[in-house]
Amino acid sequence: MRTKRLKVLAVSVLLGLLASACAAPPPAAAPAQPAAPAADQTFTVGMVIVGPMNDKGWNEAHVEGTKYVMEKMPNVKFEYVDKVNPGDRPNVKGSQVADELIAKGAKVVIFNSDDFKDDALETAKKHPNIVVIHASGDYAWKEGKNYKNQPNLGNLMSKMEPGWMIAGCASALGSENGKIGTVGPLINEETRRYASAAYLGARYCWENYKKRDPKELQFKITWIGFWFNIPGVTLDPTKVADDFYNGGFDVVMSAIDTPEVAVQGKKAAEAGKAVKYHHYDYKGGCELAPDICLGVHYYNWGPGYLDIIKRAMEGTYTGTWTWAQADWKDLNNPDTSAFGYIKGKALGAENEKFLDQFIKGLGDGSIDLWKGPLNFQDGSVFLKDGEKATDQQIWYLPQLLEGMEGPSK
Amino acid sequence: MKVELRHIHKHFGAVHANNDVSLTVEAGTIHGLLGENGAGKSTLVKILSGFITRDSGEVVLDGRTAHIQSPADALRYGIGMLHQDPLDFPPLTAIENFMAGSLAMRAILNPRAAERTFRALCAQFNFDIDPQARVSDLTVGERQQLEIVRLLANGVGTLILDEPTTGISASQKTLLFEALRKLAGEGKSIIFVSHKLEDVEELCDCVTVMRRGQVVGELDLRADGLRQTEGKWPRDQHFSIAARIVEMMFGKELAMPVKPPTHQDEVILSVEGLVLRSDRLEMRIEHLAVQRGEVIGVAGLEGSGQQLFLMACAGLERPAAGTIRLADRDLTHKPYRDFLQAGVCYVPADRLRDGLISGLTIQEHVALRTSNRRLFINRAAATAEAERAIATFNIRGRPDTLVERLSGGNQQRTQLALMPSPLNVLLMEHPTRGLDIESTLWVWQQLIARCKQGTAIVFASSDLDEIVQYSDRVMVFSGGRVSPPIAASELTADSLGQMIGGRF
Amino acid sequence: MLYRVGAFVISLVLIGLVVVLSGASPITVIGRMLSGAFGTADQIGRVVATLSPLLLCAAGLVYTFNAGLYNLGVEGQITFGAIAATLVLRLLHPEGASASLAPPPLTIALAIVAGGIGGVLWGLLAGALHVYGRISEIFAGLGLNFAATGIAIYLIFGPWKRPGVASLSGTQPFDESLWLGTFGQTEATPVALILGLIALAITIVVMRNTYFGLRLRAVGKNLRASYVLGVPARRQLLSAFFICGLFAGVAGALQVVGVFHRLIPNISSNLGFLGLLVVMLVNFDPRWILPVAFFFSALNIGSLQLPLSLGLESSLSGVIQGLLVLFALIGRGLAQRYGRKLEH
Amino acid sequence: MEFNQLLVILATAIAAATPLVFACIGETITERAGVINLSAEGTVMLCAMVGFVVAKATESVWLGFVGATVIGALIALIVAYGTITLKQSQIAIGFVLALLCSDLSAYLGNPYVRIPGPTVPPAFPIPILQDIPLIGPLFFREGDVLVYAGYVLIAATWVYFYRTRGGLTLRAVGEQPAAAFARGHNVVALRYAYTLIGGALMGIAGAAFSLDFKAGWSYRHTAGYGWIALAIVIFGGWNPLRAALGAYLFGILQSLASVAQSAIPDVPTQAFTVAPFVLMILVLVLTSGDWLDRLLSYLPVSARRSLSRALRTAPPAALGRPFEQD
Repeated sequence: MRTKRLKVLAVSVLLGLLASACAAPPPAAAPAQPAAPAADQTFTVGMVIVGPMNDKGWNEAHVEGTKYVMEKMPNVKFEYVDKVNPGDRPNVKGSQVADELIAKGAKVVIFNSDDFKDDALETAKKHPNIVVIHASGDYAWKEGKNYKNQPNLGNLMSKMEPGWMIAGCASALGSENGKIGTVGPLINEETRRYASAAYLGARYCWENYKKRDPKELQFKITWIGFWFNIPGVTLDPTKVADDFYNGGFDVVMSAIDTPEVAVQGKKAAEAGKAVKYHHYDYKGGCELAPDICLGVHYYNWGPGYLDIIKRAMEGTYTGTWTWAQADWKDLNNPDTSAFGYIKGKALGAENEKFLDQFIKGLGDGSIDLWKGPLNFQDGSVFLKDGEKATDQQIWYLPQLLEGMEGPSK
Repeated sequence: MKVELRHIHKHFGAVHANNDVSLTVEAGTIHGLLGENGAGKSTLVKILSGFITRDSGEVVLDGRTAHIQSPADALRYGIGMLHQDPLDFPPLTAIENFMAGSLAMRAILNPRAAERTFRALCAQFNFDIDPQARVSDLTVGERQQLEIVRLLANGVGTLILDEPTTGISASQKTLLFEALRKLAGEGKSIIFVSHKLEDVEELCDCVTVMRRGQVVGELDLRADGLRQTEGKWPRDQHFSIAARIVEMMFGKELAMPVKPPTHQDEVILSVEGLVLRSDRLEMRIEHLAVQRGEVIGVAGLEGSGQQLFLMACAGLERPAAGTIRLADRDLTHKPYRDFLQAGVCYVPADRLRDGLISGLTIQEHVALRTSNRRLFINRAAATAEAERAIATFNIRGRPDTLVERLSGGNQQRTQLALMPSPLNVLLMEHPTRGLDIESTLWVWQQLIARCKQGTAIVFASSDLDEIVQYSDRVMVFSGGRVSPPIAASELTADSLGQMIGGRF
Repeated sequence: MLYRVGAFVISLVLIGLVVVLSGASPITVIGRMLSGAFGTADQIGRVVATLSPLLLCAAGLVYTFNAGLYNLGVEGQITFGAIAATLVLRLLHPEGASASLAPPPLTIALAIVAGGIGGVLWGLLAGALHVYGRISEIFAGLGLNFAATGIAIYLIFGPWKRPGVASLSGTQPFDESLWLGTFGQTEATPVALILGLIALAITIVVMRNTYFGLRLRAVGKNLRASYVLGVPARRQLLSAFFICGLFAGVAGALQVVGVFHRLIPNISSNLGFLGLLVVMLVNFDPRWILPVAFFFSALNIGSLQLPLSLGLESSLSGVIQGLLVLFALIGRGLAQRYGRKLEH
Repeated sequence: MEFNQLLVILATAIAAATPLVFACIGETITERAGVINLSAEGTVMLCAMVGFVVAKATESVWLGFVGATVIGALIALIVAYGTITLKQSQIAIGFVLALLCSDLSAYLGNPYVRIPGPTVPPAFPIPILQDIPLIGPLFFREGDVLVYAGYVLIAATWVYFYRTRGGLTLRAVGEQPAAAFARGHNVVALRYAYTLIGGALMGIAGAAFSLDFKAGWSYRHTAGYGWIALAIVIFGGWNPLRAALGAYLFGILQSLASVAQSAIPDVPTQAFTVAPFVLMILVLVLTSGDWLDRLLSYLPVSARRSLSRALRTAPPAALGRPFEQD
């Protein structure tokens, strides 16, 4: 009997709570007014972030980009929800988070991962008056394979392939034994073209600057299965990095969102191993272990976001596919370049010269590595002799290239 | 060591398990402690060995008051107890068991030294135990030997043995007795709790008999004289020792049979060449044929195999050999379900463990028993049914009373109420344990009514009066031996006592 | 009573303490979470969308708990149900095909049925290991959870991967014709809610009014005595696993057709574990599941507001749920230990 | 791949299994006393967080370990109080704590995600021992203080279990508490003590992750390892040596998964992640039934004894059951 009374009590408390919640003033439903606010009004942008926002990698680079925007446009405010992935937030979908952000007043919603392509589309359809930006992805690319005619959905992606070539080049220059390992995320078109670009850069510099036989170059990639570690689901990048360092790979490149490669490299170096790493995504990547860092190619999302948000505020944005280019005159210019490159201490003065040469060549077009003859990993022909790859061929790269180790699919 | 227990009292709820019990065991003697189940002897030795704390009274060792609150205390005073089910660690090896809890051991084990001690002690008593054998692979006798050796290595001055001769072989028994005599010879005091008259006669110097929580007599077997505590027993030299003990244990006279004849000619339950085995017992029942309406009483001290036998007849225990037939159906090795369908019902002694389900109400029990192929419980019908049962069986409770809230007697009434009808064979343990006289009479009224309807009843009881009063025939179990059924009218207190003590 | 209320109060105090420790005000947090759960139709819809599978799981767990079993394998049963449902959807609507081989409603129905069957298989596997292999259902269940997730990941990575993409983000979403209909624009699907409520209603009726439920409780409370009283104990235990697997599997199928519209590695979304907490909190009594499950769902949805502007972690909802259940258990223990002494 | 590199990879895999070793040994000790601490998943994770935070705040790695140890023991204290004193289900309490502590770590550890913090000093080889062929490079070259402490722990636990009076008592308490009580042991106090010790070791395991082998703290940093530890304890048959072996094997399996990806792309790498659990069930199936005994009974006594000792991994008989003193 006693327990019964307790339960009655508990439930009435509960119901009371619920009732008071329902009695609360009905919150404003997503106001779907066209976006043309006065300059003094805050303009809210929502950002759906796939991983932790302070990951010293991909996600933090996006957050840096938003800071840039806020600096330039003080009336813009960002709302973030991070760790939006089924491992970290079970039963939460990107589109749900977008709904929340829109309910909070966001006029622009940015999805920061390729994995959100379905969510971005769903959100764009559900909220036709909201500008939805999918960072990476190709749904707004008219010439692409997956064009969806959704005017309020746009794509923004830095054209990082040359960045990867520089990274590959620096790694090859930094490697003594020609064994370069890459800790890769998951296998898709983006990661395939990135890894391949890195390989092309590495091979070029190995052959042309180091004057070594490309056959001596071992370029291996191990995919962990996601952009970052989800315990029990992905391979543990800590382990994968360790295995590279211990397996005789003297340079390990990170292609994932999080800094395990740097952390483990630091440990290995402290234990007396002659190893170096190449970071990715985040500007400050070399600070994790400066002495063994070859360099970092990082995203500079700020200018791209600024442009889109400006246009969204004016109400003139319509979904476009933007493959933002680097500013080859000033690669690290925060206002103009879509990505940047910072050389690491471990590169060495002589190699720096080579790398500068390489960057210059990429910038003026004298070095074009997407040029035949190139074969796919299975030996089939990708580009015939002298043939240049189109944007589509690069974007939708179906396989890794010949000479690379690691699964393509 | 001289052990004196003075004016020990112990209550368990309403039960006065030890009522002003005093007992003196001289150093260098083997002292038998006898009594029926529930007489309070287990409680007494558990108090001495620290398992149970007494309500009042005093333990005096070699003239000094001892403060025993836990087994650890008792061990420190040099009191060791050998439990009926050896309290050891089956997955460990013999030598590990020997070392476990040993006071002599240092923080770092020295198995070699321990093994030397162990072997020396074993040799002393002609025990043959492989130190590396797992205890789970040893026989009950060997486990006992192991315990004795272990306790001795701990330097006990007083050794308590609870029913040590059940489940061990004759040769092991000889070894045990020799060892005990030897220990007594060394000045240790030994308390020997047993049922078996012949063992007591053979071994003990002195016997104390308990009944209903009190000491009812003491007997110095060496002097062959009878010291009386109650003074109502005549000094008659014709009484054998065993007869005197039986008398003290069970009372002088048995009640008269009161059961009307109800048996019919048809044999309902028959058993041929039944062999039953448990960890401790192996027994064989050559032939038994129970007729419809007949009541078979199963006498014997608890743990002599009665439960095993009843459960085998109920289909809850697989016989090692032999057949069980119900009317003309062979039910040997058939699943329990078939026994139920054939109209067999088993009413266990431990009501809340085996018979009723704590947490369910009377009404739910009734529903559980009457459930058939229907899906839904008809609440009203179930309540009505439960109310009828409550009225019929005079249960003090409501349909929604949880069974664990009922008193023992009312739990028993509930068990009876749950018996299906019609019923061919009813197998019961202690039908009236814990019931007052009125209830006992009432219960048997119900049971006899069942007999008249053709139900055969086989029941085990530790109450000899009940056995004689209500049985047509009586079987006696003693340490794995089973007597053939004897007509209740032919039994005398003495013959029954002797049989229970293992003489037949 | 005293102890239970006391324990409840302590858990509330501790929750407050945890919130304060992270530098926030409990009142703000409560307000934010409430408005996050019931602020908009979308949010209420989401609460309902979480509630539906949670009801199914909790209802299923009532059977196993009442049979005296800790079915920690419920997560795996959800996952395997989801896998089975995905299999049927893929068979009936092959990738690249323009239309299903069966009408969409039938396809969805078949997928849900398949989910139930999948859950039953996984549940019975745990049950068989327990009943016949004498393996603790706890460890069998936990192991099978990981095994089911492993299978799901293998399929997502291998045979069922999106064209050209080997990612844990899941399989290719199904055609929209195969999505369960929703209440308006929200994510709550009537079918899921109805199934959840039906499962719960059935469970309440079964536990209260049927012989099956009575026998189940008997087995759970005293296996031996119920066997002696003629209850087929093994069959009863296996039935409990069967039903729990069935409900959990259906929940898994609903996650596929109603929520994610594809198979993802964490398709069970910890709903099984949440269900375990719910049923433990209500002390295995199905009548209280609805309010508690509703409260838990609201917490989970409302907690999404915490990172927004408060900068707190959403896992506060889990902390609240965990503390409530922990102290409910401790309160129960205190009442059993000291409450009786007071009575005497 | 060269043999030496393989050795180094294996050695690092072995070293990286150190936190699991601590967790498995801790859980083994607790379970040997008859208590299942099902909270392992949450304990390890919360302690990883606390260890990191304390180390960061005090700039002392070792204080971090102390903090983690204390928290691990505190969680174990809740388990002990709830299950030993209040006699609630070990499963219920442990399970709730597993979920609760995981969430608590995520909630309270949020400000500390991915910031650099102090770490255990780097690896160093052990003189002399490192030159033993095979054993040296595998065990004594790639380890740091914790790795070697792990070896000491394994050895010490084994010695304690099988060579000391305390260890014998511990095993006794888990097998037959009533008998241990009869022999004068305070079963309740012992169970409390061993539950706390086990919890403390799991706390160290957590800190070993966040201050060494997965340095730093991130959301659900050690997710999965607690459950894996529970599985390995069963796989190891409640024997510290075998449990440690299981932990090392798991580490090697994980490395295999990454090394094997390009070599054998047909085997899904997830197979390696799930392996410990499937193995655990298999071990249980093999050792729980009667059939092993029946099979062994055909063998001669001497062979039977050693074989049964090698194969039989029955759990402590009183595992999971409260001790009722009458």
